[in-house]
Amino acid sequence: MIATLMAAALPPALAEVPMPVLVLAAGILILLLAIACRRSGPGGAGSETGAGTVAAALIAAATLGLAFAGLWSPPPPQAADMARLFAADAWFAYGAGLILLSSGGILAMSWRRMAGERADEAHLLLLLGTLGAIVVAGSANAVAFFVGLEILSLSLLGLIAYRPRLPDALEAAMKYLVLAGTSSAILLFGLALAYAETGDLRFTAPLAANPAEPALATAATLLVLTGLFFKLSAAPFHLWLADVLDGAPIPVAAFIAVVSKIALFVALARYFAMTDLTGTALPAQDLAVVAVLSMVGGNLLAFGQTNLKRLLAGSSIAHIGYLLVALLSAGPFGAGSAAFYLAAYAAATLGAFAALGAVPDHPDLASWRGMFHRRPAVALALSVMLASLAGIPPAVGFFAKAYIVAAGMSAHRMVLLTALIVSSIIGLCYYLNVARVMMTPAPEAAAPAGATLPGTTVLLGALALATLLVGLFPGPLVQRTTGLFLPAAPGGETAARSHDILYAGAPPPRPRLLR
Amino acid sequence: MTATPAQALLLASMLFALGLLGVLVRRNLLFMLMSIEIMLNAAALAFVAAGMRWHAADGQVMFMMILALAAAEAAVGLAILLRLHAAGRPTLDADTGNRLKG
Amino acid sequence: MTANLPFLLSALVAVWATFMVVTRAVAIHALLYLVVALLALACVFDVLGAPFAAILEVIVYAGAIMVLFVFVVMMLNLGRPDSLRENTWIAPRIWIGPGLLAALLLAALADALVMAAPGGGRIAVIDTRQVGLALYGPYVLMVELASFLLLAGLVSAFRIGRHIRDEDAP
Amino acid sequence: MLALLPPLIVLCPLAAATILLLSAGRMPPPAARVLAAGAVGLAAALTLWLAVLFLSAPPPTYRLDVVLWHWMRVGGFDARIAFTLDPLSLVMMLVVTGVGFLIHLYACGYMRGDPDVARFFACMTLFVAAMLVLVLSSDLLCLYIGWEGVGLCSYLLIGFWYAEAANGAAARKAFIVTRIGDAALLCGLLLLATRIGGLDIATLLQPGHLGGGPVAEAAAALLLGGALAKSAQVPFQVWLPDAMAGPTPVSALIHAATMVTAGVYLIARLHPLFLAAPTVMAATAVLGLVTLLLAAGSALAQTDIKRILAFSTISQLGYMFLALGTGAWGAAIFHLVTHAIFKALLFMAAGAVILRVHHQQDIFRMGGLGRAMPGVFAAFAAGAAALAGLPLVTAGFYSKEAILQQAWHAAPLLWAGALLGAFLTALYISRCLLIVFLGPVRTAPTGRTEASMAIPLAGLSVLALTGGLIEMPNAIAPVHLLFRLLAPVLGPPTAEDAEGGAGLLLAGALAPLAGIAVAWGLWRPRAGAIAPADDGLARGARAGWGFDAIYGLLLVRPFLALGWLNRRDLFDRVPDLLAAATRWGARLLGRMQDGRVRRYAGWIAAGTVAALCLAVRP
Amino acid sequence: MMTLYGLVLLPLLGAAVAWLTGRASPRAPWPVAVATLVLLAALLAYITWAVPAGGGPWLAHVSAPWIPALGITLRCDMDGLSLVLLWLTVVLSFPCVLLASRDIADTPGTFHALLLATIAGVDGVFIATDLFLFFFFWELMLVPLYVLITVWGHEDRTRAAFKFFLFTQGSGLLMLLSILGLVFVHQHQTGILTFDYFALATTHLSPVLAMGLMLGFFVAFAVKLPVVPLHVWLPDTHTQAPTAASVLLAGVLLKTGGYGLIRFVVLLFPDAAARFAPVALALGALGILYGAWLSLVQDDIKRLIAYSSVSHLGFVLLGVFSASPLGMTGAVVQMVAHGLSTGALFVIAGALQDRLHTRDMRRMGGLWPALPHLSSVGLVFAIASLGLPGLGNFVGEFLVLLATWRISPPIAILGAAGLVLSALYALTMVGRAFLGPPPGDGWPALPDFGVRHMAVLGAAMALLLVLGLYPQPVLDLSLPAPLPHSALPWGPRP
Repeated sequence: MIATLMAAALPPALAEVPMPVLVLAAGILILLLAIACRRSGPGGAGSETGAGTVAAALIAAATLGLAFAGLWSPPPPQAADMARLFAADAWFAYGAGLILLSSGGILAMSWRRMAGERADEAHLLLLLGTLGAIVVAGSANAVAFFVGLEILSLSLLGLIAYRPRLPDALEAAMKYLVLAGTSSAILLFGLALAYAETGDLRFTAPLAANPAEPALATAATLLVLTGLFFKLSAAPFHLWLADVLDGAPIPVAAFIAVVSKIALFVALARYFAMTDLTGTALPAQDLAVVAVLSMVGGNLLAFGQTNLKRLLAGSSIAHIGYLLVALLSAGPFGAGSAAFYLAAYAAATLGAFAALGAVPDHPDLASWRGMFHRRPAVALALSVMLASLAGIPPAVGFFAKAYIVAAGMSAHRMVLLTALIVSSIIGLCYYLNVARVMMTPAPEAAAPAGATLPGTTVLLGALALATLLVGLFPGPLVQRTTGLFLPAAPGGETAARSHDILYAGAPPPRPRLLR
Repeated sequence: MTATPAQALLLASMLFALGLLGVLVRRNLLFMLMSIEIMLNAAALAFVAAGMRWHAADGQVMFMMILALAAAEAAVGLAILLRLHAAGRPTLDADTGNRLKG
Repeated sequence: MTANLPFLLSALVAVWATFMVVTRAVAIHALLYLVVALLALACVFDVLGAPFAAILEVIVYAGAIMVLFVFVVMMLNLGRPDSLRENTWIAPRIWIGPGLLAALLLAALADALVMAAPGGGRIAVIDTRQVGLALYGPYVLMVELASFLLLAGLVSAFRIGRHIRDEDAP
Repeated sequence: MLALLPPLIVLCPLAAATILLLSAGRMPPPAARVLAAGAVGLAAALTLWLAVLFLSAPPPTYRLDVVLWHWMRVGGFDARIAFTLDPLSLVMMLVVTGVGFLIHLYACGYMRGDPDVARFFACMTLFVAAMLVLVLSSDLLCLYIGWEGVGLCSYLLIGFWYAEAANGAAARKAFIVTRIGDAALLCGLLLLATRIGGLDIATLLQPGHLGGGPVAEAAAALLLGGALAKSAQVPFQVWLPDAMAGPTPVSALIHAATMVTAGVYLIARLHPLFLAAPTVMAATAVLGLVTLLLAAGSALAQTDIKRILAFSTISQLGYMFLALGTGAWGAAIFHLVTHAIFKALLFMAAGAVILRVHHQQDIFRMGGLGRAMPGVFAAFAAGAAALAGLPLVTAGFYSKEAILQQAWHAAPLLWAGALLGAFLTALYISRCLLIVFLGPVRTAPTGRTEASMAIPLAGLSVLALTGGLIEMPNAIAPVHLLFRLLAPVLGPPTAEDAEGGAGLLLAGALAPLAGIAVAWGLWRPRAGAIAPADDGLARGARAGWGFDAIYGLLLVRPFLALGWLNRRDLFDRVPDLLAAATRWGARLLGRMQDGRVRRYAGWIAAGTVAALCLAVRP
Repeated sequence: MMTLYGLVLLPLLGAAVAWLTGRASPRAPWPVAVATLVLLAALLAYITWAVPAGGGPWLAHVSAPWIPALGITLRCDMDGLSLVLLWLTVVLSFPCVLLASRDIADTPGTFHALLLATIAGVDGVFIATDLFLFFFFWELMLVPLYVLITVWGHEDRTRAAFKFFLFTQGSGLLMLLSILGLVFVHQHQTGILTFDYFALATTHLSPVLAMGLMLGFFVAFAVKLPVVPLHVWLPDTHTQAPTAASVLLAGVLLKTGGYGLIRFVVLLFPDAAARFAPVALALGALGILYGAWLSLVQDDIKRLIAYSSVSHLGFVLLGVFSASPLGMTGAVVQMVAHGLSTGALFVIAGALQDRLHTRDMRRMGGLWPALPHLSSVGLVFAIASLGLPGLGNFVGEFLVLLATWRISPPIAILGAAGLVLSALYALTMVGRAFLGPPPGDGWPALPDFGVRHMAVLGAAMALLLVLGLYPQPVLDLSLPAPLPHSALPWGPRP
């Protein structure tokens, strides 16, 4: 109701904006004001009171909560198709919901992790990053996408180097800066070429504009893909991820691995909403190659790691590969399975990082020996998360992966599925290895000091419970994720075709590989 | 006749390639940042050129967004650079002194 | 052809200056070349009928951002040893791979541009008014979002750059 | 009543075995002895009663079927646990329980002082039960239970003194060699079951049910394989000499009287099948002859008294197979019966000797024992005479004569070989007798033979001498009690050729006498040391003609060596290879992340350029 | 009949209780586990008696929606085959808990919880008739077992557990592909998206497609069974697993492979299976001989038993692919008998390891006087495992060989040759471990089996005897229920 009221009270220019974006923007401003007031207040800039941090955290939490509630506000009136900046459809709502929940989780993780450094700016940057992510997820226009992406990037830079006295953090920020800048430039160039080809700035693959001579459109698509893949850290654009996750604080690493990737994946799916990804035509082929490379490469990378953060980086790369398989499986289940998998991936990865955060400063696998004896709850939670990532029942990852395989199967993506299976087996090795290390008794009974923070505990518990419960009863979530992905604009033959691809009911494509 | 959008796009491509070359070749972070600026600039040029083709202002709007990004990124990048310089990497060499690898 | 001359000239200057930027060993030289390149680009913008962009290019890019770079170069206090080291870092051998990559990229893009040449209608000037209308019409939200972009950059830069001189302070 | 008795007879030893097994060694040895001997004695008594009942009021077809329960009935295959009582099984039961009882009685004395006597008797009684199942079964699959059961008991009893590694090896060898035959037998059963749909013997043997031709030949050959292995015939004979590692009562019961004759029983039981397979019949006869000659030759060179008897058993079984191969089913069974008696007697006498001379088994270390143990000497002599086939006064003469006659009618060459065998038999058993019981004393015997051992010796001695009188050649007296009894099963006895009968009889009588005479010439008691012959021929004969060595070289060693080479499992290397490849890939990818941001940018650029180049100019 | 769910839920509940009580007292979980098993047995007995007389081959059925959007239901059905294997599971759980897990000192609560969870998963596998539910249980049962091996296993447990998990999970993914392929082909034909076993069985498949889909299933089950080239996980796993897990693995988990072959390969793809049969038969014979051959040359007693399992389960493969009720029932009997005999052998091997702290038979020998009860039981089960007639193994092997002979005598002959080899390794094991002279200066005083062990193993032996001499009830039950519309490979049920 509040949302309705707010929508009514807004100036008409803002009416088009999805409610969460508005709420976040407002929250950012309030937080900014609060920080400014406090800094200029009697305590001055030097006061390192926890109260300020708590207040900032509360504001941030309230903002995220309200934004989440705002997802249920009536969809804003849609402007004319060409000029539309945002697509506040179900797909966006789902992605934004995941982003907001994940951000909330990260907030829970980080609300005292940053202590020692001022945490209020972290909350501000977190909100900014979330805003960017949501804009990315909801953008229907290249400008909006680009701006959202850069908000995300820049706040990430601040978050990565949040403790700039740590050389690792600085180095990670430097790498992210250089590579994100390069990839942004490539992306922009691609967008420019697409604009040159089609004349409109809709955020969609420009292949359909001039079918007779698609070279420019193709080049544009590929350049945009490079930018997207970089942010998604799909192989071979993945090399930064391990270093950056390694150098960044754990909540930030979680933010990069979860929020940023969800946003980019949602955008990627939207980018190809009007494109036929069923065949082996060009963008599909490119995506397929990247998917295979990501699955195999990511899992291999993680396989060789002894640092848990870097291991999770590899795992994250591989999961992007799985998601790409889902995206490429343009059948009745493709979008649904991708959405489902996004949720499973987000929960599990977030949980894994939260577990890492529960035993801070021990990213080295060897120091996790005997964790089942020393911190059984944390070890159990991490095991559940890893099981989910590995696709082992009863964690939700099991059904999620099976769902993707189902989608792939229904779209006859046999090569991709083969790669998926092979890489899953490689993946099992290292997930199991972590579990094993935690099960082996520690040589000395040196329990790490420090109890888990309450926020992390609650988060871990909630995530583990959710992972198991949804794993056992995936029905409702499947229901929720079905039919999310409506094409942004019906127009011409392409849209109709993609409509066919995305929905059940239409006759399924003739089985090719199996016949 | 005057310049065509295609020519402008070609120019943008060349600048873009040169910027990429700079990123790939230079070890000094300062030069890397400059090269990135070049690439961004090339993209901006491409947008403007594309806007020319369609007689629309959208290209220039995008140009302005890129400008904002370039400014913000330069600020953050230079801050990181200074910090690195102060934190014991005075040569600003991107290749040596890396602790995150493997 | 003659009508095309300003464009060609500015383009040549831009490419040449950019090439110099990439190949210079001394940072300040490179920066100056970059300014030249940006100015040349401003000319190109003007030729292309985007006077507003040209002006912004000069003011914001060449003026503001480059000055920022110059300040930083000053702060870094680079000297002769740095340029000597820089020279060893850009020995000819290491240009091969990146050069090949860049050439291939250029070739591919040029190929695409030639094969699917965007139709070249007459170039009409899009003046500041039109840009302003677009900016504050359909794209007004983007302007507002851009403020958040700048805010993010601001907070990040502030966070990173604070206490830069007293590394050991808490 | 009649129908109740066969299961009851099987149950007696089985119950005893179960009780002995479950008591788990807690039962005091005397109780164990009484229980075992009592159970088998009860079985023997019941069998006698059964025999009396059966013979006094035979069922109309001389056959009584006792179906206990359906074993398996699935998919058109039907097997039952069922017994058939007919003259053949009755004779076999009499042998098994009768001789078995005497041997149990003997074992009570022989095993006195062994701490594990309960285990011993458990296995012995179990053996009797299994053997009874074997001879009573009306279904081949049910028979197979007994068939394998006796093999198992044989294994357990050969390796009874398990602390000696050699005993265990001998037991394993016995089990496995017979198991090879069992596998062949099983294949035969599979073939028959596939053809007939069941393994009921009566159904199987109904004329025209199986027909002749290759199927019958194959089935008969496979069954023959099982019989050869069980009965230690060439080429499976290698296990029996080693099986002498078991206690002597075991040798007497299992490896002389009963189990080894199971093969003979099987073929006799299934003779219509073999009649339909002439090639297999011929092979049976030839293999029997070869076995009997080879084993007799080996027996001649042995120095161990039990091994002499073991080879002798192989040789005598060869006679039975010869008889079977020539279609003389009755003669084979007749020889089976007499052989069970006299060979058990010989073993038990030998056992008595061995006990008295401190478990010395080398005959060249014995000598002159006749004076110290006249009773045992007499028993051994009676057994030896029966084995040698001393004319007219011994059981062995009559049974062997029946075989010789039949062999002559089948093929004179077979007869000649068998006659040579008879000569050799007399030769080697006389050698044994002369060296062990006559001449100077080399090892002084101590103690005395117990009554429980003496009584069976005496009883069997009498039987060994007179048992043959139930069946005589026409040339001597037309007594055909056994053949007539078995006629409902084995068919009417073949008409004897009257004219040749007397001559053959004479030849058959002279051969053993000649053997004894030669033996006297060679090994008559004399002063001074005697030593076994040690030339190449003797060594070869002593080693069983090198079969063991050949098998070891050709089969066992290569098999084990290859297995040893592949001990780590070839296929197990594949996952290792995959793991190595994965590790290699991981290292490679890890090396890509060398921390240099330019390199990373290079990969991004390379990916983009590759995609572009491939896409724009495909 | 909702009680079918109880078969899965009850052990899970017991697992939770065992885990919770284990945190309070290390002595508590064991009675909880025993009580759970007793309840489970009672429940199964109730289910067995509650079967309506003459109600057709399917004895019980239950269904509930699970993921309606994908046509996935919680459908469970039970036929005689399931019932037999469920009983085997329950029966074999008792030795696991009664004999092997009592002495677990390290977090017994977790141990018993995992054990019970494994049992729950296995129960689920045996009754699930929704293909996705089946796959769920199939994967689920691995997890607790993996942990059991990793934590409570022997010296090289990590590698072994890894191999076990990777092989089964990897092949499971292949099965998932096949399941989904079948589902989508069915959807393509009928427009109905369902994972229901009975519905999917009506799918018409082209020969090539059927073969491909069948192979996916086959590989998964072949890994589990195991079939020879895919058996490499088994020796390591069995060797390194703690005794209870070894028993459960050998006794029950391998049977899920055989069950799957019957239910989801031969019945679901009768034509493809028939065409594949020659290969499968050859693989079966290879397995029999290869397993026995390698079993013979092992020094590690658990490894020897493990390879003997490979050999024995080759018969199951033969039986299943003989495409006859004879072979099928033979395979089931063989599975049950192998579960009992090999399970008991693993108990014995585990007890030996507990006492001697080695599994190396070169360091054993002459144990009979020192451990008369243990040795005699070992001998008895070794004999059972070599297929002595009168014991359950023989019935299975004979029926399988008979069925095989009908279609391929040479394969049957090879199988029979395997019987010779089985005698060889079984007796070698007995000879090396229990008989012969003791090494060095004899054995110190070792604790022999007590009443508990003797009673449980005696019960197992009695069951084997009953199975060997009166297998008819199992034979009648174990023929898998035919699918309602399609004929069994061998025509109508006899």
